[in-house]
Amino acid sequence: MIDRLNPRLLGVALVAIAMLLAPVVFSEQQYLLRVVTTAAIYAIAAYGLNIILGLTGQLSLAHGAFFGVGAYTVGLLTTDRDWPFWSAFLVAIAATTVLGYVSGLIALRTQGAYFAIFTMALGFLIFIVIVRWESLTHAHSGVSGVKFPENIGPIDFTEPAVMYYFVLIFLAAAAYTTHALLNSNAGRSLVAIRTSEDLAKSIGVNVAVSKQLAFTASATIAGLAGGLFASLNGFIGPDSAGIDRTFEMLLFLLIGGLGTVMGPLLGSLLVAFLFEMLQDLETYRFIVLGPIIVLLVIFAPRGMIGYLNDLVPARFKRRATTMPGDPATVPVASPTKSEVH
Amino acid sequence: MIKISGVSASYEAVDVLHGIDIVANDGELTVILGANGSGKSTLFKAMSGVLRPNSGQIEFNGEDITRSSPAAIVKKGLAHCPEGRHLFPRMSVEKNLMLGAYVRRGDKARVKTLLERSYDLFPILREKRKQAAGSLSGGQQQMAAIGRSLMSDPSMLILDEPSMGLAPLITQQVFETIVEINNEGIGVLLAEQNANSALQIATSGYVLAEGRVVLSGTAKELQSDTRVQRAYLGV
Amino acid sequence: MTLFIQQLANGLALGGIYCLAAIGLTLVFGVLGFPNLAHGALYMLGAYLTYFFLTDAGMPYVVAILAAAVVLAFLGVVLERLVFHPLRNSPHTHHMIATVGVMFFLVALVQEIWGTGFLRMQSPVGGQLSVLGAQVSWQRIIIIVTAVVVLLLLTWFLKRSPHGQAIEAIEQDRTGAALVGINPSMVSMVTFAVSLALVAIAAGLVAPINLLSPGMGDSLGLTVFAIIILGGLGSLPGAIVGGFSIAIAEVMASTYISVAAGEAAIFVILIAVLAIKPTGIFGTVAQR
Amino acid sequence: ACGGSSDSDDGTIVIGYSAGLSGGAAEYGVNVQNGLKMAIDELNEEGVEIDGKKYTVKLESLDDQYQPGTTGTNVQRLVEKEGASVVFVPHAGGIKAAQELNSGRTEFLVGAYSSDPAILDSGNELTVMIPPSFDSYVQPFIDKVKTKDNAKLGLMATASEFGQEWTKTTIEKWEESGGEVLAKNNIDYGTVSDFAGPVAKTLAGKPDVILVGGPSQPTALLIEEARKQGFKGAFLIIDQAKFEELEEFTDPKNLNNSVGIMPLPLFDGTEKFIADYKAKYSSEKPVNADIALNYQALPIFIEAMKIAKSTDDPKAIREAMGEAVKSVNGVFFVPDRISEKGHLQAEGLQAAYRNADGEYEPFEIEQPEE
Amino acid sequence: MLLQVRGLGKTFGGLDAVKDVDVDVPEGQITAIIGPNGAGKSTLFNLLAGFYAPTSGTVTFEGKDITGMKPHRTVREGIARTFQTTQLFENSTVLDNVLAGCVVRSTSNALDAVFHTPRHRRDERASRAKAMEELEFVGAAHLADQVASNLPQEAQKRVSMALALATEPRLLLLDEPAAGTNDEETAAFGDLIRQMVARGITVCLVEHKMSMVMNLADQIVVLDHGQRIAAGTPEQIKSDPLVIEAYLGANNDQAGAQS
Ligand SMILES: Nc1ncnc2c1ncn2[C@@H]1O[C@H](COP(=O)(O)OP(=O)(O)OP(=O)(O)O)[C@@H](O)[C@H]1O
Ligand SMILES: Nc1ncnc2c1ncn2[C@@H]1O[C@H](COP(=O)(O)OP(=O)(O)OP(=O)(O)O)[C@@H](O)[C@H]1O
Ligand SMILES: [Mg+2]
Ligand SMILES: [Mg+2]
Repeated sequence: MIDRLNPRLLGVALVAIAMLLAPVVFSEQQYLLRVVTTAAIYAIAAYGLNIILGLTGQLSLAHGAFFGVGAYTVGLLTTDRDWPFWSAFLVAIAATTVLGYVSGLIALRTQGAYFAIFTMALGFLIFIVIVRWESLTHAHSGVSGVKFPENIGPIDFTEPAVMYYFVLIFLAAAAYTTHALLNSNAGRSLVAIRTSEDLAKSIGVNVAVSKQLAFTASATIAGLAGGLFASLNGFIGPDSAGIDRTFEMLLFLLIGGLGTVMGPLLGSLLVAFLFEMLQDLETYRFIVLGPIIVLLVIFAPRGMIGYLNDLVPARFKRRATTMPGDPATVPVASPTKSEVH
Repeated sequence: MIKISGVSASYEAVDVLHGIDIVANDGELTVILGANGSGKSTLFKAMSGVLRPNSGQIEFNGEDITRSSPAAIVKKGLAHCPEGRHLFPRMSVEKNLMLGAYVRRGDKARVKTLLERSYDLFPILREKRKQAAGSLSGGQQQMAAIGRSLMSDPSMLILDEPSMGLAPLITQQVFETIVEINNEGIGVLLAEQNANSALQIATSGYVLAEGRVVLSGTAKELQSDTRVQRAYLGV
Repeated sequence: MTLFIQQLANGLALGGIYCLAAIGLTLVFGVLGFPNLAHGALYMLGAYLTYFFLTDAGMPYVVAILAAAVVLAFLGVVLERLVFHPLRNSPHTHHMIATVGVMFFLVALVQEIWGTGFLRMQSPVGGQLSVLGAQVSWQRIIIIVTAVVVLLLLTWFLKRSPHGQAIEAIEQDRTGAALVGINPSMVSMVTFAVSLALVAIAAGLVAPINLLSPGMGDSLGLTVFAIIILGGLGSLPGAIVGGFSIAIAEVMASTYISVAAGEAAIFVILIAVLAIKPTGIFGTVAQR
Repeated sequence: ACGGSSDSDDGTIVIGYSAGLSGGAAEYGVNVQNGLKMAIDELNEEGVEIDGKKYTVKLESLDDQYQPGTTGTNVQRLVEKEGASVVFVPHAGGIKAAQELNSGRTEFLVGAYSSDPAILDSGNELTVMIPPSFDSYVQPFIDKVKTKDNAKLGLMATASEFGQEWTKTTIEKWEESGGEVLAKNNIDYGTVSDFAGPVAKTLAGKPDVILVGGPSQPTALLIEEARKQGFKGAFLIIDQAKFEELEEFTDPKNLNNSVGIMPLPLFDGTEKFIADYKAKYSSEKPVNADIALNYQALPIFIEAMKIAKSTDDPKAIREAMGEAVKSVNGVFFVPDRISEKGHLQAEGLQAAYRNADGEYEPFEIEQPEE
Repeated sequence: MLLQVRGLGKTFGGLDAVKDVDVDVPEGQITAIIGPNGAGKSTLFNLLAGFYAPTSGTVTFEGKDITGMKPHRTVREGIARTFQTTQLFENSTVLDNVLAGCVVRSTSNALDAVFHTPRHRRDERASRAKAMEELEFVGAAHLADQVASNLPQEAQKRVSMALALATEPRLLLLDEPAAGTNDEETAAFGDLIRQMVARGITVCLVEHKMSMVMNLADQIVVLDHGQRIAAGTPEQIKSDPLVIEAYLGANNDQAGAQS
């Protein structure tokens, strides 16, 4: 019986149970719950990045800026405009969607490293707007007093555990959507683009439109995560839109496993955990963290998921292959093939 | 002379070659036959240092090159025109050819002669010398790859399916050239699906199957071997 | 008018700084296939090393810069061996993250050694020159001149030696490069060494008009990426044109429009150029 | 929620601290940290006794790299895990993030080290503002350097929030007094590669006075550049930059004809502190007001705990501050009262004008009424 | 006529890669396109499939003008292709490769997948069945779980055909399907192509192996320097002096060697 259990499913179930129980486990240490909630929000954003980078193979470095736009939209609307959270949240999602769509129109004309740096510039431009358009954004002063979601009936969102579960819903949705996408035609089209644009065209994939959709969707998800972040923290500053955000998310994604269903989540949790642990090292922590990152990239290049996958007994791998497009074992944008040592 | 003894090689977990023994002499034309996936290209990669064998030994002109880098091996005079061409797609044809002479770059006059030889061999390349190699037609790329491997002025040349994608006229020409090169004293090791033409010009040959040498002999012997006739000569 | 000339001179000096920093980056792009995000941190390290050799070891200015260049060149070889060589067959995203790891490490390391504070390196060449009413310090003139000389030397080196083509070849097809006799590892190492030596020289020259701090590389980072992309990746003339035009645009926009416009100028130009020519000014074919 | 009491039971008072301790702008964070540490070491040496029980004071520091989001997480960790009921934060963004937390989410006292009065305007009841408000400097500074009615003011303070707020207030008051203000030219001192361009631009407007200031060291460089380019007028230096540090980074002559906060050594009775500090940290660097103000603020909190007979009730501690502030010694600008909103105040604050001969001319700064 | 090409032209910076070419591809037949290297055969295919936009001329498919139509739409119209250098999704399994080819014919979208609608499930089942069917058809079903890049060339070629077939084409453009295969394998590919025609798929073929072309083609079009220099049945072409001179060579023993 036991040996018929698929370790993959078992793993997913364990993670799900652990996530559900977090507020109980951390009931005495609320700050850990906050760490996990924050990690979960970043994980949601990482799922967004996963769509454009993990699936479609386009390295977008504007992701942190989209996250910031979502955060600022919720922040400014609920404070300066005194909107309720819920409508501000919807507007944040809509706003990042539009922004993502419009920037995608230009950005996706470029390719490879050009696309990466282009989006980096775009992100920086958004950052400059936030820092310099003081009358709108309060620049460096940031936005204080961002609202929690208003109560729905007896559900009180100021309760950390409630907020956590609220975030968890989106996280689960993001993970599930990734899973569904990977097993769908839409996902296959994206993965096809990642591997070879020409070949993708030849099987009828509308490369331009698919990329545009993927980019827009990734921006939407980043905006959503940003909105949650603003509400959770109550205060946001320009740093929430900075390039550092993007690199953090990228780190989560790579460490978790690019293009996988569980990668963004596991990566975010692991790195959050690592950051927490290393806090005690104070200023030495980057001396440790830097090499850890390098080692992870060298020795677990396919992320934790790739690493765990290698542990899965071969008989389950067969099933894995019938999980189409599951690119747990697929690196992004295949490098020049080479056997040179 | 190249001498391969007991070479085994694999890709990650997949074992492809199992103890291959082959000798190719200077000035001779040795042909390697074998069905698809029998390991011809893998064997060539091991010779040129692109793939490191698990065991066995490769000797070139009496020197052990089993663990040498591809760069060192080319320098010693063993050139490899690989399957899949491996041109530099965004460089011009001429730059590709000139890079072929990377290990001979000191001798400008010789390089010039070599370049002219490649152009004479494939006049279309002279016409297209400014064009990016990646935008050539398939056959033109194959010509560029052969030309590039000749540019290193080798004493032994490994050609992996040189006729692939070439028009019949050009194929004939290429075979004639191979013979010509061979006559100049350069040893040639040739993998070719066009077994008929290959055996016609070859001195000796080996037949690979599933990573093992299953037959070997002079070209004449192989041509008259019934098994070879059935499998490769369509008789 | 004097203001314009003054700002033009300032723009040129800034352009020199940008160029010196950008060319090293462009070089390594060829072998990494991706911009080296630790470049800013290496620049910072170069400045600190120059400071160390100048102030603590008491070397003359030029010797100190060269010593820093040698140390960084060596570090380049070490980095290539330890970090990038093992990653040679990995996708470029991995390189990028690895460079972020290196960046974290270097910044933290410098902080542990030299502390968090600002350091000032005295300019060994004082004084200034009056050009048509504009004041330009000698240090800035040295920067411009060195930038031009280094660029010319490098262009000459890459044209004359096979090294430039070898870098290109490796970037386009590693196996093909090996088969024509290029040693990819050797070329990578040499490229890293040259690139890092260049960045050390840039830092050593700029340090006297700037301050040393562990974060001094950050500001340069984004701008320099914008420059090499603007010019076209891997293109040396591109880095030069990009460096000077962006510097002048930055200075002029902040002079005649606003400081925010100056900050944004770089990125607005970049976006505008790429929207029209997605491969940069001198870029020919799209990168993978 | 309240500060974990488990730690204080075995006699430890944890003081939390979250600031940028690594990366580019860490020096300031480290300075403040040293000031706090020094105070704590002295307290422990003397012995701390609260409600008949002995305590050791301990500083728990976390690095937030000046990112308010991280400050939030850090503060919560300090409060809930380490059991701190007082957390020092020396940057406005982080202070605001902390204030979000202690207005309902979790309870602790913010030791806010920022001279931006805005941090008190939010009405947060558990904030104590440590340094003098910069508001009090602006008018006296203007009075010092504005020599003619329609004098022109150039604006080159740093682009951080703090610099922007300073700029705003200065513009307001400058215009009120009939002066002219040139285009805003705030640049980010941390990221600008070369000050020559921005300086040339500002000088083109022919200013009589230039508002400058950010971290001292780049400020010194900027002042030097302006002098090189021929600026003869006065500098109005915001309180983030310190004369004693500026002197180290540029030829002090360049600083003549400037107004700014007074160098710490010029205040009466600071020699011992400065000497002690330099000895303790074997530091060659100038000892500035940031260090001193935090050094002397921390004991007030401990004193308040003694009075409140509690180490973990932030409200009670805050209430006792009014009493505590009276019985604590300090270095300079030793507070003797705390305002309604939570501002530590004192008489006798001075600023300084550095005259054409390079001498400092001190003058009085009034504390604001609330 | 399934496909009608009229006056088609494509220039690359001054070079006429294809010039004023007329081709008619009758339904249910095999049309071969031959010509020297660089004659413009692959370029012609790229024009038909929409990878290049023609500089002049028209392409009509099933009576519909498809000139300049983008590839994703020509595939939808029913034109599939393979590439001269075999292209596959290298790191994916063979089955996943072919499944990707089913995308264009399925009607369910991303939302269906997210909500796991019946349409999605139906589609998934159908795609899977279709993919396995095509793999069986090309004789690569036993390789379904293998990673594509690890396969020998010949197997990769088969998979690439299955991938193209999965898009349910009416017209299949094959660019050198037999390059790099030995005579036996070439013959097998010939059989496979015949079976495709038997299924009602029209095939258009570029190939340098004359044994295959002469055996297989119903009609042959010859290109040289971008222009059509001859067209006709294999018998006509074999003896066309223009073709012999430009392409086959006088010593044309290859052409009939293995018939
Ligand atoms: N990169 C690779 N990874 C894994 N397996 C490989 C790789 N390359 C080749 N193989 C396998 O190794 C075996 C031998 O391949 P090789 O290319 O050497 O054969 P070959 O005789 O040259 O065939 P062909 O006629 O197709 O060129 C084949 O089964 C192939 O699937
Ligand atoms: N993108 C391009 N830019 C410039 N020239 C090109 C481009 N693509 C093809 N060409 C040129 O157009 C001509 C036709 O090329 P094409 O690939 O169509 O030839 P082909 O008939 O398929 O030849 P082969 O049998 O060798 O594959 C060649 O001379 C080639 O160099
Ligand atoms: Mg082969
Ligand atoms: Mg072709």
